[in-house]
Amino acid sequence: MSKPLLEVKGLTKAFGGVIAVSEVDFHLNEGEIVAVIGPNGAGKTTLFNMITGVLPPTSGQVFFDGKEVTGNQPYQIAKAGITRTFQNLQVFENMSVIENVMTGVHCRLKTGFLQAGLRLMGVKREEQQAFDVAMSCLEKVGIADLAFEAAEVLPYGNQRLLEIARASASSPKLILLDEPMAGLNPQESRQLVDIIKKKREEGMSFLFVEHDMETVMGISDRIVVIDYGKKIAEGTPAEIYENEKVIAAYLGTEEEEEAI
Amino acid sequence: MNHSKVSELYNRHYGGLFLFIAALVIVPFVANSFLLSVLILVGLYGIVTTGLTMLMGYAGQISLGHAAFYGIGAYASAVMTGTYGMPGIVGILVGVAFAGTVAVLIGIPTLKLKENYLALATLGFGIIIFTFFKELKEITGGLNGFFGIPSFNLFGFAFDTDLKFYFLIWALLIVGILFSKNIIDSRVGRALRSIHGSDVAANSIGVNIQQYKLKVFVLSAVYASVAGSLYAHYVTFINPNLFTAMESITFLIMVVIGGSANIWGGMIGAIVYVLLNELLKEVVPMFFPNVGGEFQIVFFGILLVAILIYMPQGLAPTLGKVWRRLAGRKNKKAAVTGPPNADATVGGSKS
Amino acid sequence: MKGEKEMKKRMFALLTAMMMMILAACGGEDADSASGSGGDSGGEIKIGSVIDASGSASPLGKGEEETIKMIVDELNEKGGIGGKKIKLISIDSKSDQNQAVLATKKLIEQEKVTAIIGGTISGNSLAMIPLVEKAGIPYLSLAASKQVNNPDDKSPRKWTFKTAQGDDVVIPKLIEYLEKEGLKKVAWLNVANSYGTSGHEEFTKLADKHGIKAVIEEEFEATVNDAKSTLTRVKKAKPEAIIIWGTAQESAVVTKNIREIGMDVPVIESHGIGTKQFIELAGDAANGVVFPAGKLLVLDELDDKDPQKEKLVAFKEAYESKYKNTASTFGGHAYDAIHILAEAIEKGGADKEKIREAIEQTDGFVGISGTFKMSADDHNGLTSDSLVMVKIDENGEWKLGE
Amino acid sequence: MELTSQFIQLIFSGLTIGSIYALVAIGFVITYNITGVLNFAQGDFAMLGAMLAITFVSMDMPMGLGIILSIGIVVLVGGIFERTAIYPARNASLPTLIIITLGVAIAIRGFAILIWGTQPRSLPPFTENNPINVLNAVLLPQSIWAVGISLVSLIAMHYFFNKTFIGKAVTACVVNRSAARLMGIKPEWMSFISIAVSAGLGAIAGIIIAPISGATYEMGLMIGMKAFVAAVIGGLTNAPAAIIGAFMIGILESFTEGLWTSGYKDAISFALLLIVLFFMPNGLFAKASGKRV
Repeated sequence: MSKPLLEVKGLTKAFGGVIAVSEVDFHLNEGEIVAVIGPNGAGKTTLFNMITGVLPPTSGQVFFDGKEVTGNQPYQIAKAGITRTFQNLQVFENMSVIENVMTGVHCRLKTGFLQAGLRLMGVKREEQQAFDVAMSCLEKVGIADLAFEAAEVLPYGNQRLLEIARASASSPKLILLDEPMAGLNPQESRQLVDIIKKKREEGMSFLFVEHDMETVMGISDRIVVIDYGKKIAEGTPAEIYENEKVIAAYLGTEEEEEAI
Repeated sequence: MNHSKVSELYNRHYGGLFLFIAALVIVPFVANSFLLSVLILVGLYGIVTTGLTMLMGYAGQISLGHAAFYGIGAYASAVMTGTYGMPGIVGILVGVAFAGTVAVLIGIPTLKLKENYLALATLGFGIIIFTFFKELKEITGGLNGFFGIPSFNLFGFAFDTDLKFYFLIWALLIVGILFSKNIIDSRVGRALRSIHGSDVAANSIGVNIQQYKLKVFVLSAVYASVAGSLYAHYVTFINPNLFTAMESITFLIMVVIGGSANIWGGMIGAIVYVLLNELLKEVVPMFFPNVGGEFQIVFFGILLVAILIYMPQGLAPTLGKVWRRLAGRKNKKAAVTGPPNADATVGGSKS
Repeated sequence: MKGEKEMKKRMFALLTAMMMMILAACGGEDADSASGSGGDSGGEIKIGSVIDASGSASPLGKGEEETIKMIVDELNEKGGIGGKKIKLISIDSKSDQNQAVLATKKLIEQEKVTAIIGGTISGNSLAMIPLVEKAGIPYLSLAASKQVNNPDDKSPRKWTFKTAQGDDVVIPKLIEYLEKEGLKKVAWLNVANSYGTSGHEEFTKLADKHGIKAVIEEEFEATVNDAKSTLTRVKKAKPEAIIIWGTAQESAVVTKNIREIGMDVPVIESHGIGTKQFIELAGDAANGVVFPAGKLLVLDELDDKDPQKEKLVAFKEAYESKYKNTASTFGGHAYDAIHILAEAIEKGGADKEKIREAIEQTDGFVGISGTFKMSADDHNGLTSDSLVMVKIDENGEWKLGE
Repeated sequence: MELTSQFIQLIFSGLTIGSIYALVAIGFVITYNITGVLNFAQGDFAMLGAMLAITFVSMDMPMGLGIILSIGIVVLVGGIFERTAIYPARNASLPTLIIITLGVAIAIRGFAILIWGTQPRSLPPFTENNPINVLNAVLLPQSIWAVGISLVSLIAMHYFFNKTFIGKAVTACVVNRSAARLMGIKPEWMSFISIAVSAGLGAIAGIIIAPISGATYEMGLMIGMKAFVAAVIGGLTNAPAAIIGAFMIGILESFTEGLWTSGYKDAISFALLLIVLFFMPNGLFAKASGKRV
């Protein structure tokens, strides 16, 4: 692999005097699944928010697909090919399931106010296209039968799947998953792991934050460990598993029982 | 189950609409002309509230300043046709251009605000524009008002009777609603609704939320401006007091009682609002023959509160439910897809 | 899916039903009174009134509405006009232009009235005029603005008449007083609404001709709480007198403030303060204020030979015994309007054109606001003679100020 | 010298009006903090207070008693308003809640016409009202009353919310609703108290201004709007800042009128509102705290 898909250089975020993320470097190659782990409050979500443009970094750079995207707006980053899911679910509760995913196709379509309002030629075709893409995304996550339900009545696990379907609808190169397993039962977790693996085979890459070590160890190609805003280790699951710094800082303290 | 067609998602069948249009066409021939003028007013309000429904119900942005755009349209037409003797269409276009520009200028900073703060900012903006209507006396005639606005004339066809005006207004309203509905049932509509649903999520999948908010704000301003222009031609006399904060609030009341999560809600709200006022005028004196208009005011206030406490989503969804119950149908599907927040319940985008 | 399409159809049916409901609501009256429509066919004459009995103009409108009701009752007790009872349809326009327009349309097209009285404030009157002119209905406005009967844009006023003293009648009276008192450098303050601004326009037009100069011209809000800020500038301009053109509440605030900041120049105000509320609100500051007004206010001082005296006493007694309020000059406008109309109907019968002509020929009708002499050019028929200058004395009573 | 006296005069006028705005603005802030509702009926509580006091005084009741009685009644009205209109709709959307408070405002105005009519009414000044001369500017005892009473009420509010048990409970609800619930405080009950107290403050404002400008049934509208501006300038959640905002608006208005024209007075106040919202959304005096946009 020549150039990494995503490259993060010296990324730093300070809130007032508090430094939430400090000088973090890492990269992600095309087709990779990379996990970011660390104790609660280590700065993982802040890191995600900087990559996706929700928060402007205090310093440092983000490169995606060879271009610098530092400080871009979230919608610009989405157009560039990075989408995400949210730790606390952000499903559009005022829409049906299929419409949620069709909204995800947004940046692949062109219809504007005037074309839409006048229902000009092409609108209908685009609608059908959005519908087809959305349906196939729903099928891939296995909730196509719920397409016409209101999103807000979906059970928690299905809402997680819906978010992933929505994030993948625009065929992004990279999807960021913020604690995708939180709140899922073991069966749902396994289902999600399968979906992620299948999507990877289609060429998508994943960067994700997760506490469930079983999942992390199971599907990650590499793991980045963050503590107190700093990167303290990076490597394959096997390397991380044996890294003493990680064990001391993280596995050894908070998540003892889960880790070993 | 074979969900392969988008047409199953959005109801784009117009059978019901034709029925409604047929009723609109019949009304003038069975109603007296007072009713006609009431309906003209309803139609004018309906145009404003349809635009406002797009802004509030779909994009989730509140405005307490739309009387300003209504007024801009009215004064643009008054000045263009009354002062400069231009054709009516010029007045409307100037109003649209003016209102649109003002909406862009004010929308860029204002639409970054949320909820209560947005409400107060738009309220303030409306009051500032009102002050200009009042103080720019050379142009607007100030508080003395602007009189002598000619009746509306489109390419030589004069809309000089209530009947002609009625058809003009309601045709425009129906076109306006269909235009809005087309937008709602498209990529643009989903983008707008996604902002209402979750703006961070909308942003993260590529929706430029500031731009969409601004565009829908401009759209609603244009609707209001067109209605204002036609209103000026209809009454031929306008003054700044028609465009106060209270008028903006009246528009908001119509949208909310109609039900903002439904594109027909704005029109329903306008009908109900005017109907309620007229009804109170008839009914209150029957029970309290010796009291004046104040009793109507009291009743109106209380009814407003009661409606909203019992139907916080406005009348449109509730009317649908009542109707279904009356018809004795238990529509299981609708029960699932028709929660209060979704616009699925009646006449809306989902079917 | 199909069920919901069905549902949508029903939704539209429901909308249609709602339209029918309005129809019923607005048209119901029409159906009930169909036999009486046409104005006079049922042995009665329908007269409509559109008055701001609520809303911001209601301090004026309330008295007007009550007066009209009272006079109509009186006339009917006497057997009506020419043997026909009067049916009054009174609509409250709530100080709102749209309400006034709708009410007028309702009176014309649904109730089919023979004549209309009303339009408490100028804005509402001006909005009503195009409708009555188009429909050809005799209309008597109660509002003051000169635009009502003598518009700048020369739009038609064939059917429109006015019983209130307009600015073109009141301002000359004011100027006359200023000249007599030798007050040449005055401060002009008017309330920021059409009442105040149209007074201002007329004043500007006339003042120069009479060598009167406004050294400072200011506006104040109708909702003013404290005008001392504005008055600091007035004080600096050192006027010989201050003219305040507004209605009771805001004028009272300004009048109080003038005295509070220690200015003791004469204060001259408009006929809009001719209510007891002004004196009550302004307290001692009201003392010494001079204003032009109808003779109703100084009834006791009027010469017994004054042609109006008898009418004024009768009106005041009748009104005050029936309602708990004091009779006001605004009620007086309504009194004059209904009586002029009644006389015209007496002459012209139920024919609108004949009624119009009869109103236009009103000559020597003695009313509350003065003696009316109308003509094709003058649809008001009042002159400055109908006014007197009233002074509020040290006991807070109205006295003749001339 | 003349400029100085004009300047002082303008400040006096500004402070008098500012004190009225302050009382109503505090009511907004309290209500908003506890319930999240922008109460458009707040100004109408002022109107009710003024009208009731005028009625009692005209019935030859001693003024002090009349005033206390009218404040009490308005507090009660505020409480009823909370129970019947705000509480049942507490989960409704923002526009719905705004319209509900507007509906109540409309109804209150209607009742006021029904009871008191539409004529303006006045209340005698609290004490002899002979102007006091300060450097050629005039200060009225009633203005001193206005500023004094509003400051005393504000200090009393401060005491109430920081020192008394009920007050602390209310404050706790603002800070952390669920924690307050764990301590056995019912947030629903606090909403009741906060709106009742706000109504009382509004009543005081109305009673203070009645001798200055008279009272009409529709006086609440403009007072309410201006108090909104004051509250937003202060950040909408910060009571002391809202007071400063109120006095600023009062003084800004009096200077606009005194040095320029009264026609643009409202526009200037609301332009300030927009500037604050755009550039300092946490209010003019914000400490970098919660995000408002």
